[in-house]
Amino acid sequence: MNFDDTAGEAVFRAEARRWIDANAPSHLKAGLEASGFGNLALDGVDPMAEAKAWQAKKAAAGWACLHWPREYGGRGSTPIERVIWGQEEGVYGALGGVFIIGHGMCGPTLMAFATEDQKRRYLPPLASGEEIWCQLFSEPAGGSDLAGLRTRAEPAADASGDWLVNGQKIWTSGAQYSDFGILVTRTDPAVPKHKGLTMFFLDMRSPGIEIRPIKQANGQSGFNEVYFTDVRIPDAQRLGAVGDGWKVSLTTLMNERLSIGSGMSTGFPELFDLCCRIETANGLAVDDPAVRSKLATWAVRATGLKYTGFRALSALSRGETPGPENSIGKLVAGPTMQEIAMFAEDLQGQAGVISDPDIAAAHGRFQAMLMRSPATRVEGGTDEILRNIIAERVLGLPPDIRVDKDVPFNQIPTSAR
Amino acid sequence: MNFDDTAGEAVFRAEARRWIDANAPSHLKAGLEASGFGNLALDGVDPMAEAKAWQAKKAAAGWACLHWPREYGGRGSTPIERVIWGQEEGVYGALGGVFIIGHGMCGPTLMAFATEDQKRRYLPPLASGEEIWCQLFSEPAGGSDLAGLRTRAEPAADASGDWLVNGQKIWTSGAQYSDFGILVTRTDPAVPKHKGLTMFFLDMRSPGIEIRPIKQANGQSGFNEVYFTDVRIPDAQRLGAVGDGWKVSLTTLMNERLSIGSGMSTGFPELFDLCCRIETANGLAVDDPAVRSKLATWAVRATGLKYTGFRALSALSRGETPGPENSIGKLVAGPTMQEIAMFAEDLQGQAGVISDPDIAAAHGRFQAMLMRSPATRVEGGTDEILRNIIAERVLGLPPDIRVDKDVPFNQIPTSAR
Amino acid sequence: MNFEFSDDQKALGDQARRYLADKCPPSAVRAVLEGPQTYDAALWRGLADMGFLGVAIPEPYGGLGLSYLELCLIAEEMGRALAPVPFSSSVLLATEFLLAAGSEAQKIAWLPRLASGEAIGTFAFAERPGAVTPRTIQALCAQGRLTGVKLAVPDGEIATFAVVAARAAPGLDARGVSLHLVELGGEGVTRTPQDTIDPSRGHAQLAFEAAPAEPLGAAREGWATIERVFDRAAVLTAFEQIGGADRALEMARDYALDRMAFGRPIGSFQAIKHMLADMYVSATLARSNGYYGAWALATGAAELPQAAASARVAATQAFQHCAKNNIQVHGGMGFTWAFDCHLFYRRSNLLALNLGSLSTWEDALITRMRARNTAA
Amino acid sequence: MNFEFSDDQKALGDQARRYLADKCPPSAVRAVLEGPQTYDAALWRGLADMGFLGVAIPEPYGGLGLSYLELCLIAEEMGRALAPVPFSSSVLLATEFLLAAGSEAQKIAWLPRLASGEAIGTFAFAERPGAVTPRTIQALCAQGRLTGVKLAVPDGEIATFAVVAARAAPGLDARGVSLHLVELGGEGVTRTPQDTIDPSRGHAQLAFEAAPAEPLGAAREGWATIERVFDRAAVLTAFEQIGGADRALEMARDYALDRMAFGRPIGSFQAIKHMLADMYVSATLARSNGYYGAWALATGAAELPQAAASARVAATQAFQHCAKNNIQVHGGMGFTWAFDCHLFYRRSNLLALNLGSLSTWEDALITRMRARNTAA
Repeated sequence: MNFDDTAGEAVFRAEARRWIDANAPSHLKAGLEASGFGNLALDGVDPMAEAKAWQAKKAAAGWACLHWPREYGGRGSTPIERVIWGQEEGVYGALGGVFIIGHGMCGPTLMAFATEDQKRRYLPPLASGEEIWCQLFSEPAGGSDLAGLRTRAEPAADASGDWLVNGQKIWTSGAQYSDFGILVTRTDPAVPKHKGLTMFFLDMRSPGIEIRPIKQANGQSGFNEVYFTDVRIPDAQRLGAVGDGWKVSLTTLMNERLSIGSGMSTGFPELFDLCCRIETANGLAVDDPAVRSKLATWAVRATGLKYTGFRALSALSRGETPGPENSIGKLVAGPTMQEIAMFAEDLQGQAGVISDPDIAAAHGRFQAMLMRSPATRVEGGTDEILRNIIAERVLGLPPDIRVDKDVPFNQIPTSAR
Repeated sequence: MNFDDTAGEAVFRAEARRWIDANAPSHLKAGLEASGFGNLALDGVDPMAEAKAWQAKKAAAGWACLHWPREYGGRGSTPIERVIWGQEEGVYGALGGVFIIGHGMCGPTLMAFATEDQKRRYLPPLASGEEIWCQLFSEPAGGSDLAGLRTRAEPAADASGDWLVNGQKIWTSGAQYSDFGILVTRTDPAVPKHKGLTMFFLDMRSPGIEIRPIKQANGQSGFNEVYFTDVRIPDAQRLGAVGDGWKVSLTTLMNERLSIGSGMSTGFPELFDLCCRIETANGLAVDDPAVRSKLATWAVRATGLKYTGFRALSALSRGETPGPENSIGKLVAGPTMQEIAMFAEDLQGQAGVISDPDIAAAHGRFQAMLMRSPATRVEGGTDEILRNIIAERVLGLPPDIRVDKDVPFNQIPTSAR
Repeated sequence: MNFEFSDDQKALGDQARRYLADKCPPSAVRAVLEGPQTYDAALWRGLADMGFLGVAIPEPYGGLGLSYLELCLIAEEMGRALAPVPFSSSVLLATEFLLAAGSEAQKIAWLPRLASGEAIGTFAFAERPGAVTPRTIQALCAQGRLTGVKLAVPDGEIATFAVVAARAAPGLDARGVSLHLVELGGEGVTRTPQDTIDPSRGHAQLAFEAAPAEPLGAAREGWATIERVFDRAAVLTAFEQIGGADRALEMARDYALDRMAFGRPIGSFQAIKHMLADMYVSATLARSNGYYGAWALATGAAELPQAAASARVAATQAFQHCAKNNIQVHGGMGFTWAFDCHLFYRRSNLLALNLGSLSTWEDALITRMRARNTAA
Repeated sequence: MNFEFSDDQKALGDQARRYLADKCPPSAVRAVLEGPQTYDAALWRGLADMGFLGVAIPEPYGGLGLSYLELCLIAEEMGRALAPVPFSSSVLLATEFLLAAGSEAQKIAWLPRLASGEAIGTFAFAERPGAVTPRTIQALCAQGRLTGVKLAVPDGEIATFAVVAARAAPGLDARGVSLHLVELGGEGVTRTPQDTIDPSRGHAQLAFEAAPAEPLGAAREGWATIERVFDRAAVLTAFEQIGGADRALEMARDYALDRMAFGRPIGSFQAIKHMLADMYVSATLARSNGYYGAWALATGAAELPQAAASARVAATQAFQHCAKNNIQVHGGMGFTWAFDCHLFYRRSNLLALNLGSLSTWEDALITRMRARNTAA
């Protein structure tokens, strides 16, 4: 048992490190280190321009989307090499936030369901960051019930074979700056809900698309509502067969859960650091037995997640698929971060109410955690959905009773009262 | 807002106290105070004989089953008078353990569904403790699904109109010393499960009844299995119409939840007392901030339950029905007692493993709590059933999806694999 | 046994609920949350006209002269409505400090104006992050001039005066702490608004530079007075938290009944049902502990210190629990600015810190239980 | 990155699992729980024949000379099978004390007999209820004679010898504590069996009255040795707890799949599904922390004190959590003597106390994290 690279891994790490040292935008390092919770603290620069520049530079040198095939703009690397690259890229990886969905979800979906010509046209600029993609799945009425979506796609009246899309999507990250998007629609409301869906990709500048940012509870706006009015999509941009949209979207969602679940932050290191600097009525917080007894439970969750990740990496390193243990990541990290944020406020006392980063302890990090953590417990699968997934896929327990399973979508009740 | 009796309540309390001071079996006081968890620590006496003697004495003086009508052996008291009596009877109330089910569940059921002659025959000796009753509802296959019971009652082949009962009951308290029992059976397996039940009462000495004690996880045996083989019951002992058994049993169950839910012990006072006597590495436990921070949450649960009870008493005192807040009693007390038992062991360290009452701290009270508390979280409704009840009856949320609702009982799947 | 509010008291509470439902809908809270003003001045005047600001102030000083029980029920409605007004600072703290330690002249000068809402008072306490203990009070006050900095003072920007904890000379002990009444409009006072986790309630840093200050209560009795007043405020604030918890639970319940997923109301899933049941449990425990505190406060019982801590601990846990899970029940929509869930989440975390943290009160509860050597 | 047991190590673990499944079914645990004997002697001999008792003992001393990683996996299987044998006392503690502090002569005298199971060792530590600290060690040992009383000594009734903590003279400091090796069959030793919450593992009070004792390790180094050995035992015991937690989770899962209520498997109700998912989460966190401890133990890393505490805390929480909820999932049947749920519940609470309580380890974890000034 050891944490060392294999010989091959060591060679790869050294090569990656050399290139990064020579080429990374070191002038952004400080700002990136101070950044957190999805907002980059980069003063005086255009984050999007910097992000695209770094991605283009990586692509030119063959360091973009490492696990993708070379012909699509990747490097054909192994999963463990991808992880090693991430470790070496470090804080500069934060620049890639705008590409996560395109690289993590849209790319794999195109790879699996687009034509060869389409892959050669769209994947390389996606890998190089020249074109940005978004994902249009969630809807206001859907929530955890993703397949309950209502956005309609119908054959255009003319003989073009095109589809006309009408409806609304929600929680779309990056819609405002995306060039393309993958879109799941309902093409047949008369069959059970999972059977009547069809997936497309489309140009986000198509006529009839309106994008409105969603203001979040914490005041930020990381998501959008996207409205579709007679948006025309050529049939050639269909991904998978008509009616196969659910199967296609599962490809994307599996990738989403993976990318979101791994390496989640719990906020424990930050809390521990605070406890070494702040005082309770019993002296320095970390010396207060009451504080220590609370810290211990969070500490073993943090180390537990860390070493669960290491177990997964070891599997990758051996060329195996990681076990189901990774599915606990977000379920543990989300509520833990919320508990930690509340306790960190508690330690700060009256001063804990101050959210101004220039005044609050730890640059207002805990106040930001407090206001952001509720979203972590919901996005990409609520705590309750994640428990269902663990119970069903890991422990093999039966699915919930499904009253809408074999019911035509347009006959599923939509109102309780 | 005050805790004082009304004038009328004060008069009643004084009268009760006078009579108890003059008549209670004071020679048992010490032993009763040392008793706990359903087992009486009475050395050198026959608990049953003492219990019956005290109950008979109370009945003779009109202090038995206070809220029952006088003609059935009660006193026709108000609910609050019943509570005041309980407060004054104090530890001597523990002697009445063997009568709880008869007085709390069987009596009310007879009162509601038996004939006038039957009530005059059976209620007075039930009130006076001369005859003991038990309740035969739960079955091995039933569990939380009470109505899923399988014990059959079929008309006897002869023309007697009698019923023949075959099957098995479980978790029957006091079956071994009961004279009579109320029994719910399935008389029609071809209709949905709630519709095919019928309630009877029967002589527990009837031929064909076999009683086997159940050894519990904590080594005690408070319950029995009761087997029925062609047990004959006259139709005159039917309670309610054929097929109305579920409706009838709800009368009993409502009373069960009430009697079990009220005044539940959390073990907090005992834990607090231990913390004032035992040392941690940081000194006396109650002075250890780590201990205090854990105690606080349990403390407010204990006071919360106590004053929730006072709110209910105030309602009774005003002649009103207590609100739904009482439904939280067992749901809070059960898990709290288990947490407290585990923490009390933790405080005792290695010595905490010792269960011998003569050696262990607090006479092994916490080791007994540890081993008994799992039952508290299950008996008379599991934590999960109680949450359902609060969600549905208090908060008005929808019932669970019921796949067996309209299915004939004999067509409900009984095996998962 | 009459462990319940009287019908008259309940009627007053209902009146306050109706008034606030009409005058203080969520839109009014948002107006302060999103707007430039730090409180709802019109609502404040309205509450004064209703007499709600002087409920427990004796009639000779311009109040209604009712008991703390009535004030508890008013506080509960303020919490339920998330009223964006300086109620907790001015009514629950400043008024109580004057009643507990004010000279007759100070009472005559200020209580009528506090009851009429014409004056707003607050309490300036914390000077640095961490638990506030006597040793953290380092503001100095000599010859009637006070110098020091107090941070995150609720309503510090709009208050007419502040009760300020300070010392006559540098030191660390509790006996060195005295209280002072400082008019914030006067010289030597600089107010700097501070962004907080709940912008629907204004907070400001107060910097005192030789600001004129008059003593409030006997010198060196400051800390004892603070503890006495905090016990009262803890009970009253607990009712504010109980009101908020109940409302958050109702919101979650209503949404669970209306919102459909997988062809059924989400409130028919056990995960949601049991989450709501647990919210009901903590809200009920908080209310019953609150009654305990209200009884002790109104009857001046010796249990007050323990009862106040019980009420404060249970109410803080309940409001944070219900507000947090109200968002969870609402799912993604609960995290939008447009839904009201975050208003309750913000307030629950603000009230958990105003008046001292949960962990501080947890520690105090057991210390006090031990002092009384009673375990509930 | 190779944060995983090797295939050879896993094969050894599988071998142990198969052996125990065959030789140590629940009925074997019940035989000790309900019978007069305090351990399963036949199983003990069998385990010795398999070499499982000397896994980490160097070959010169009659062991297999394998690493602690192999011993972790054996311990996991012992926990999964609830093996009613003195494994934790003799292999995880007594053997480790000899390896850590024994003289060459003592090693030669005892290690081969421990490896062969012919001798059973244990550790006599606690003298009174409460956390064991240096000041609670008051047994005295002078001129090779030890006097004092140790309570609830695991396997005290059957052990050949005990490692006993005592002082040369009355005192309170850690430096005053020394370790001694006492043969329990000899004069001056009275063993009194004690009923415990888990009768499947025998415990006894050991009363020493001028019992012959030889020093184990340098005088006054006792407490330091205890801390060093406890760190190792904490990791190994964590695996015993991890094995028990996994098995309890499996039992609950299987029952939830088979047991029908309301016409469906109870495992189809979210209340049960989510209870099981949470059990899986804590079992997984415990296993990953256990790996961390195993790595630190096997590589002699400087993180061992912190890693050991992490493994111990997570494993104790997980086993207690899984064993407790295993009963809850089984409902009433789970509380019968006939079902095996209580065997795991009893063991989970026993192991939580052997080797020092959870709260003690929680405190140690953060103290050690601070010492390393690392926060995972």
